[in-house]
Amino acid sequence: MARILFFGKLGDLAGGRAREMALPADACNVAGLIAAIRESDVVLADALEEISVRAVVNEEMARADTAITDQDEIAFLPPVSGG
Amino acid sequence: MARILFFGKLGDLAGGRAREMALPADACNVAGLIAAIRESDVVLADALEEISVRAVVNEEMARADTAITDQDEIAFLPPVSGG
Amino acid sequence: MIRVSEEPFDPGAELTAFERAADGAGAVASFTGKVRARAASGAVNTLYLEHYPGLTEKSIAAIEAEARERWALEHVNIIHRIGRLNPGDPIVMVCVSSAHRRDAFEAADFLMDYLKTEALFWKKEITSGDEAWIEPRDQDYQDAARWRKEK
Amino acid sequence: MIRVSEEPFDPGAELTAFERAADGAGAVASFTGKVRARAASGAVNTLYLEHYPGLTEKSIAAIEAEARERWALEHVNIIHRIGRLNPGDPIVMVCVSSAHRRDAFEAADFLMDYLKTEALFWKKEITSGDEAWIEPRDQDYQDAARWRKEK
Repeated sequence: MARILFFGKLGDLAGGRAREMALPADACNVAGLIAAIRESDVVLADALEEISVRAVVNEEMARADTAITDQDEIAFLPPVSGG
Repeated sequence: MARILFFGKLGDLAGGRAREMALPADACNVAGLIAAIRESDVVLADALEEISVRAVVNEEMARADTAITDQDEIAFLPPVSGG
Repeated sequence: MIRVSEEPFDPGAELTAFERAADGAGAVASFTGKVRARAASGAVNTLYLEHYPGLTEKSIAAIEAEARERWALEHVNIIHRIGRLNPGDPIVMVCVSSAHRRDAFEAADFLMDYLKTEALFWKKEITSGDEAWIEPRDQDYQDAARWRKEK
Repeated sequence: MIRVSEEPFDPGAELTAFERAADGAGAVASFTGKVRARAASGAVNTLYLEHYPGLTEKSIAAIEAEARERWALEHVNIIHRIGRLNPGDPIVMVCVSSAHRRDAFEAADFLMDYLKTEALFWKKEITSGDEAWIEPRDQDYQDAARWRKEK
């Protein structure tokens, strides 16, 4: 099971900060994961594709074509606001 | 008696921070005071005339021609170094 | 020292501890950011701060490393609250020591600008009956951009 | 609050007191300057600081007034030691609170630059067997001059 993390407003949209998810066979990269999420939640998938949202795989910055597997932690980060 | 104050290195040169002094009749301004001091202490008078030394009369910035009397407090301030 | 914690902290006590550790430095600059009593909407303001455990600390360490490349620093402490905060609570504190004061001032200023725009925190403003995730203001991005132009 | 005193002070305790007074401010910046352990000559360094009672406090009040004209400040504390100081002793501390952080940072920076070059203090450096009155470094005058150009 891949572990998917949603931060900030994305967590509210996803109904939770973390989700365990068996990746479908065709969800072999970040774009594929978002496509899989889109099948059940169009609003969340749209939010994940916003230009300001960054994807992180195993704590490294990722892109749409970054490969992922069921062993990975994939996080989606909206714009930060510390301090 | 006028009260003369010497700060920083000027106090060391004058041999004390403060001096009570009856002003001579012709010492009616700051330049006259320095001239009177010069009669007994050329080194101190030279130091008081350095361009970087500011004169203050009764806590107000003064110039060479600022008038003074026996009731006044005259202070000589070398460059400051706080902080 | 980087500390991300739900525990409230006391800026004065933190400065005391920092000064003890930074013994010998000529200059110590500190900055504390606190929860404002009122949100932009005017209502009483509480905050909820979320972070990404592990990666948030790494993002702060990267900011500190960049500051140390730019200025001659001795000690650096960065403390950041997470979780639920009340009006007046300190959110963030940076303490920087250096031999000369320009380094400490500029580094503290830089650290705060980057903590606002680069560190991995997400902040929700909670007022009576409403809540909203906050994004950096344009001013925050402009503040951070100053450092790219200057050096 | 302006305090010129022979009494040693504790920066952490001063920040605690300041934060209590500055309750409600979003931003607090502080700076502490301390006696370096070694003078330029390399010898152990103690300092003797002299002031002009009354006029020194006025000169600091004028610096604070200028800062308040330039930035939107809430509370300002300026503490300056006089008399004999030992290595590691805090000499000067400024604390500034404001609604937004740029005001607090810039005002603290400005206050320090002007305290170095405009406030009425005279500082003697005492090392084993030698003593010398210190004048501001060129860098100090350049730091203070920045504020005349910028605004």
